Amino acid sequence: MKFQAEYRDLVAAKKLQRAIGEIVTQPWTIMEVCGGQTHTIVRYGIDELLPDEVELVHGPGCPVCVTPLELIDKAIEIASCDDVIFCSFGDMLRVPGSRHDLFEIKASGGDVRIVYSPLDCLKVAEQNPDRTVVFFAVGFETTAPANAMAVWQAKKRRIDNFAVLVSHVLVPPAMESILSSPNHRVQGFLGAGHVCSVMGYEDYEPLATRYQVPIVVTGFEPVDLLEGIYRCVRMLEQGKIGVDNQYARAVKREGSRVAQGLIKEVFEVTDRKWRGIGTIPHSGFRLRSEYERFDAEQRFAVGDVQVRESSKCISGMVLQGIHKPHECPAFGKECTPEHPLGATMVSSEGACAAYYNYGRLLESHQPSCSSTLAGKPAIVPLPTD
Amino acid sequence: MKFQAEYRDLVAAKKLQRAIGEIVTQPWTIMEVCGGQTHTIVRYGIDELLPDEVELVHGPGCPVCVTPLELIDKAIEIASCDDVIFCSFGDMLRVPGSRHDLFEIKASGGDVRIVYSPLDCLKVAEQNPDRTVVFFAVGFETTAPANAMAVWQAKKRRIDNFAVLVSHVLVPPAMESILSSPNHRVQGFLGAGHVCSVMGYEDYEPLATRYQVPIVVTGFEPVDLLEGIYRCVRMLEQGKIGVDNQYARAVKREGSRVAQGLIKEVFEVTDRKWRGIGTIPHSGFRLRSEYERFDAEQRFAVGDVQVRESSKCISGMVLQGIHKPHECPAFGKECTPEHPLGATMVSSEGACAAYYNYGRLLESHQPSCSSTLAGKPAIVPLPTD
Amino acid sequence: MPPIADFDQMSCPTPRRQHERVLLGHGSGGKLSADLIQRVFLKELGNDVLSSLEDSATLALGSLEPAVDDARSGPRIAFTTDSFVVKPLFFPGGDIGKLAVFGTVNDLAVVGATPLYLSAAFILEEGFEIELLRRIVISMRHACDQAGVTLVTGDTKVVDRGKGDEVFITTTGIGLHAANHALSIRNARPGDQIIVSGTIGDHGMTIMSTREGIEFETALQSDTAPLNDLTRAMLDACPSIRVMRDPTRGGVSSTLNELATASNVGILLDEASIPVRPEVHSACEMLGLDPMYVANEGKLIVVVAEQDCQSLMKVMKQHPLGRDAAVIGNVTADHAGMVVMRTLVGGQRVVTMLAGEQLPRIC
Amino acid sequence: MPPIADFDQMSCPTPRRQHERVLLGHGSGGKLSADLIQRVFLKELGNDVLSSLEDSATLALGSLEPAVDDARSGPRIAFTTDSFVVKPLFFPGGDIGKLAVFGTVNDLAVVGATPLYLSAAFILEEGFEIELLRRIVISMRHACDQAGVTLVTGDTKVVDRGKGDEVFITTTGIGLHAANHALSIRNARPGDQIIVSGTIGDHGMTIMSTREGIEFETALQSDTAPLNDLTRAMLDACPSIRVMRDPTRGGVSSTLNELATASNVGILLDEASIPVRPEVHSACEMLGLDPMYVANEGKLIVVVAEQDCQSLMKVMKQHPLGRDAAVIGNVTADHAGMVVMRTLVGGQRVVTMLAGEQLPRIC
Amino acid sequence: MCLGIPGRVVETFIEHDVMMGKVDFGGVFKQVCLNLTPDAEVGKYVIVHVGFALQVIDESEAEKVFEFLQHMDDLQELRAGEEDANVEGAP
Amino acid sequence: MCLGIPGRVVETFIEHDVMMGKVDFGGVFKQVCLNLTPDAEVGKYVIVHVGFALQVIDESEAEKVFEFLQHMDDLQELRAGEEDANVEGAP
Ligand code: SF4
Ligand code: SF4
Ligand SMILES: [Mg+2]
Ligand SMILES: [Mg+2]
Ligand SMILES: [Mg+2]
Ligand SMILES: [Mg+2]
Ligand SMILES: [Mg+2]
Ligand SMILES: [Mg+2]
Ligand SMILES: [Mg+2]
Ligand SMILES: [Mg+2]
Ligand SMILES: [Mg+2]
Ligand SMILES: [Mg+2]
Repeated sequence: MKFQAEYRDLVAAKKLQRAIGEIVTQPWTIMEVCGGQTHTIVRYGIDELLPDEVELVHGPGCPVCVTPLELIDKAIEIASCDDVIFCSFGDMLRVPGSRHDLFEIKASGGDVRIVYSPLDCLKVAEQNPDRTVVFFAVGFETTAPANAMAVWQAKKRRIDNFAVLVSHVLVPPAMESILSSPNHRVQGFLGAGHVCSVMGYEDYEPLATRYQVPIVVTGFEPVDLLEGIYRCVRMLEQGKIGVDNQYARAVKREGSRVAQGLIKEVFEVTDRKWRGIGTIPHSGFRLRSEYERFDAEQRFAVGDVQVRESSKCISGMVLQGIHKPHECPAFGKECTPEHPLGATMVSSEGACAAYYNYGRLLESHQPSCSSTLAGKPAIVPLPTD
Repeated sequence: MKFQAEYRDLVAAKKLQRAIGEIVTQPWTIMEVCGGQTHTIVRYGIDELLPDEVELVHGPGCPVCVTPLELIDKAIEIASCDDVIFCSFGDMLRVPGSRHDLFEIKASGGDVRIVYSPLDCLKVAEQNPDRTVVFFAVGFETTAPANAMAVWQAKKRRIDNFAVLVSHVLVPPAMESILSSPNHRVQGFLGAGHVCSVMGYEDYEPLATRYQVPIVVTGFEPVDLLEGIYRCVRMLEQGKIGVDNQYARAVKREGSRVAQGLIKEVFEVTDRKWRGIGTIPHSGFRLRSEYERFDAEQRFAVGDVQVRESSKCISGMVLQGIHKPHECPAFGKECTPEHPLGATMVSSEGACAAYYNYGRLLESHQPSCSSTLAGKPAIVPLPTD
Repeated sequence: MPPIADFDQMSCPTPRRQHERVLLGHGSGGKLSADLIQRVFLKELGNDVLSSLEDSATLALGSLEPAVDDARSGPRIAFTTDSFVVKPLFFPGGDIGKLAVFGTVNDLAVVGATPLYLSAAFILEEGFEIELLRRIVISMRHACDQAGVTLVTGDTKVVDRGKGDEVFITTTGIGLHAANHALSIRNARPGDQIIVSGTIGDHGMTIMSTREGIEFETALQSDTAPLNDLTRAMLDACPSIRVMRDPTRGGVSSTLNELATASNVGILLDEASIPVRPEVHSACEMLGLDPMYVANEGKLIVVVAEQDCQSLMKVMKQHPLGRDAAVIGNVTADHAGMVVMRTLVGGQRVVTMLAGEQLPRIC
Repeated sequence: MPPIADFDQMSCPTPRRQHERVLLGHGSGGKLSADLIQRVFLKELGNDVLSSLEDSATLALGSLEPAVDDARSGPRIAFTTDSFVVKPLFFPGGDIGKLAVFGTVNDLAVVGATPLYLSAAFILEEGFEIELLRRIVISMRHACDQAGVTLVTGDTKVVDRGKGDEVFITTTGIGLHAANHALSIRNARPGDQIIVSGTIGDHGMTIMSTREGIEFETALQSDTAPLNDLTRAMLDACPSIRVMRDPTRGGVSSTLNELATASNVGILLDEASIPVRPEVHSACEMLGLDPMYVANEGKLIVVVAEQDCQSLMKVMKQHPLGRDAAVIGNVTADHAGMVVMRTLVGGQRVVTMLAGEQLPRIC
Repeated sequence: MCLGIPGRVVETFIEHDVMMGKVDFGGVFKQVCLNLTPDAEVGKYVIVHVGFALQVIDESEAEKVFEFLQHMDDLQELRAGEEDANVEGAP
Repeated sequence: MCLGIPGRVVETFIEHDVMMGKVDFGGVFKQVCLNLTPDAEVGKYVIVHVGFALQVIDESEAEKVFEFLQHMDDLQELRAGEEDANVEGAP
């Protein structure tokens, strides 16, 4: 694929690796905000390519991870209703609520469906006029215009058997929340490329100034990440603050005015709870009153679900970059991707799952010392088919 | 089973067989009205036990057989509706409509269920409040109190999602219709025992007088049939007319006043079409106006279904005793129990099916000459399980 | 007045039209099933072994060279498969797991083989309770132990909720022929005696008693049982047995009709001699069914030469699964392809193959 | 601040809780499947043959006396079963019938046996169109012809509409081992090379392209094919092959993880050498999937000693089904039980077994 | 038509204001509506059709067919005696 | 978060008053909403997320990282030259 294969190039990666090594003179801690970037880093072993001085910490940039437990429970309650078709992006289905996940609801008879796009839900709604189609509208700013479009179209096309369970979160308030935490260790950020495709990066400039950090808007391919890290290290080494844009092929300073307009038409800013972190002021979207009849929380009166998070899970610390996943005592034990205890183990972009899946089990860059694992194999050889 | 085993006794049967042989002096044609009696006759080979002088012809006494084609088509139309649960006695499911039978509707997605009793439908209706449960209320007088009870209860218990598709027929008008036909050959009747359990046999007395025939109300076990035939032959030989009651253990002259009262509460007499015979005045029941909201024909507006019967089928003649099933050119060829052309091939009490199933294929009392069948076996040996 | 039919030209039943969709009756073990097998499976896949339609295929396994079809070169194995879709999963006297093991064991046993190995493939519906699955699997273990077979390979698939029905199990079995028995459904000869190993209809009426809309209370139990120990004893005592078959779906009638057709003989039954439990009899009367068409899961139909009949009966009656064995009729040269029954009251009737499903008769 | 984990005590993943119901993931071929097999099937039914969990069971068929477990006394046969529940029934490059034949043929082939006989059990949903059934059966005939196997026994059941899904097919196969190959998933040794016989993920992504809510247009075709001719050629040329396996459900990752565990070795892969069709790559990118977890139906994973690798590769590349064969990695003594991949950009990652189902990632 | 079989009432109860009963059909038990047969009591036999008792069986009437057969036997013996006696002219 | 992949617009059309397009992702085609990218024309590349094009890819910007890498190579050669020359004091 054009605009992709060339960014997965070994030679280019090696050049950037060397370039980073050449300019770094002291330890730096950089947070990639976005779960997609975390995914790339662990999928390609990019942190192994970095000099010891550069430490990456994984931010709260996965909507699956940060969707609060009570909202998962609400989703589960709604999906359990008889006349509901509950639609969701695939990776939300395995997120554990207090007792169940959406897969289990499906197994118990709930009509839970995976969709690729929010617009697909409108088709489903039109095809099932006597049932209510509820879409689990999670996401960061990137997904907001798509979700807004679905609601806007539903109103325009009078598709009244459609509703959304909104859990929209915003990146800049989360970054600010991290930066204002007394324990934070983040010295520079890789900004979330696709969020900025939509929103631009004007909002990041005051943040950079206020907290005196460099922010490099970065793409998602290995070469993007390495270049983003290179730029960020260079700024750190040079003592520069401000916003740089590595992902200029897809990000303009002002973002997409069309997308922003659509978001504003449908959504307004609100306080939001983040799983593992807590409520962050002005950090999310909710439906505007003109669209409130599409609000599943109102339609299904699931307003006050009470939940309690696992006391073991330190995903809040992980999401803020204070701890790494393998520092959690439950990591790889009670908490695995099959049986996640916290949300960061669920999504493949969640920091814990990424660490688990891509072998951060042992904090070693060499897998050769992993023989402690081999004692009692847990994986049964399957006659696969 | 008490009141059953003793009526299937070889010695008793042989005695009656001999007794009939002893009193008969000339040919007599007797019609058993009821399909249940036909079933017993062929299942036990009773006609083989009779002297050549006694010929049995099989009457129109199977509700499955005589339910008119348009009503089957209406049933099919209703059963095809999305929100309908269509309940029926088992043997109605295979009756062919103009194009389909109810089994095929089930296979195409219709919710068609077999019930043992009409009262079961009320349970189904209560369990499925958002669907309409339609019961195919076929039957002679015997079944009428049960069906009436279901409707009466539905009204009383306000089970509004229940309706009945009524195809109730009455025996005496059918007998009269046969007797008044110029071609008829019937000299004596075996009256339908269970019909008389409900209705008594007072209504048969004027018939016997008007048409100068003996009528013997008869039960359903082999010994019952043989005794009924004995009594009928004796009356014929003695030139007696009138109504005799072989089945006194279950039939009183006045029948069941309770049952009759229930029928009258819910039903009123109407003209009815009989499959293969045509419309017979005052030969059926329909719902009284107080119960018309339970009438599925009205609720589903299936008033004017147009149909055409197979031109080959002579089931009308068969039902009137004018022809025997094997005299039909389609019998055993185009028309078999798996692929019935006419209704009398469908129900196991239907005269054609009875003949087919119990080997009347060759009109021989000795099956030994059936080798013409063996040429090309049509039955594949199945590895049954 | 229409012409009288010409009986000389009377042909076997020709379906007026062929169904375009699968109906429940296509799975009944009766004529519709036979029709589907003939029209679709044998037409497209037929070969000598498959088309023989024995309860198990018999295969000669030589070394790879010389040719596999050299029937003398290696051991003769029996090979059979069945899917089990019974509802309810647990019923008086058994469960789907037991049935799945014994059903396949019996198909091996009735062709004279010693059942050795089973495979089991599970199709699970999403949402099925794992605890129930465990109970079924434990029951299969007990059944394997009881029948002396080993389950050596398996498979598990999961289908979306609403696309399956809790659990379906397909078992496939391999057995070894001990000697060159001449058992085949084609072997019945006039004069042979027909034995049933016990009461008929127990399994089918037990299942029927749980069926929604029909259900009734009874102490009846399914007869599901492994027949290989009985068949082994029978074949040891009487190697000349001509036919053995387990009258499962479609009941005794269907098995006997298949037999009459395949061997091109007639069969004459004596209704009074057919063993039927009182509860089976009563339940059949209540629903208007005929026990001759009701499924059995632990019974045999055996055809044996007249001279060996009494000694065989003795062996059978000594075995717990043959205690109620009875001679129910004999094979005739007359009326080839037909099964005729002498009724309780001395009449006769033809016992046909089940058409579609056996339906409760109400009227 | 929580304590840092004690890595010396780090144990293998212990499920926090066990699911009480069957989930779709239990059929995914990944860890949930393994968990179900371990907890229910092996726990209750385990025996030496079943628990070996090879693609086919290997059975020694002697005469009945002496004892059957005398592995030397008769021919060694391979025995395997699989249910096929694929949707859609017809897809680019194949259909459920073809898959049902080739799937079982391949499980026989990869244990080194010559596939000979198949059984097929059909579970039909009431209402299924008989014409579609016919098309499937015809396709099975062609597939049998192509693979050189004979379908010798079968079964048909019909379930109520809404209790099944058109048609499920369970095939069971018998094959004959030609010689004493040492093939086993336990045989990989450090230094061995790992070969894949062609591009990965073709079947799974073809099926995914038709999935409601996900569907996309592509010229992709399923790779479903009978591998027995290829495996025969490979074994003839290179009898020392250590392991063969067809990476079906759960994909190459699951097969390699099973292999690493069963042989207690490490596996080191080179991402750049893994053959992936551009369309498979693109579709995976679009949905956030990894082709390593996507099912194949006509591919082999082969482990071979280093010294035989090049000659084997030559044989494979001459076969139409091995044209795109590639060495994708090697077996190591290090990190036993783990599969590690050297990534395109020179990093490393552990390739784990699929947890549940692979879900389209959107965010 | 009208499949009806005899069974013994073993229990009666009221459901939805209607008299119901449990009936024993030779070891098979089924709930049956007894509303049409007010005389049905525990221990009595009823004829049941589609879940409704139609009539209580009149046990003394039930005997009559067998009395009649017995009577026929007697006649037969009588006649046999007559034949033995070779008497003509008997009806 | 926010899986986005590049694809080439091969067709545009209007559905429910919204601009839609068919996008080629390396041989895999999917319908995509182009409403947010009014500049998307047939032949252009867009970044697509959950069925929505977010931006038209700026092809000249896309080159820059490679220009930068090229530049690094030049520097490297330069530096290598310097090293060869064994010149000290370079920054
Ligand atoms: S490993 Fe699991 S329990 Fe620990 S922080 Fe991550 S998600 Fe929470
Ligand atoms: S055999 Fe068939 S066509 Fe002929 S009269 Fe009977 S039902 Fe009609
Ligand atoms: Mg395999
Ligand atoms: Mg398998
Ligand atoms: Mg396979
Ligand atoms: Mg069998
Ligand atoms: Mg069987
Ligand atoms: Mg079978
Ligand atoms: Mg079988
Ligand atoms: Mg279900
Ligand atoms: Mg297999
Ligand atoms: Mg379906």
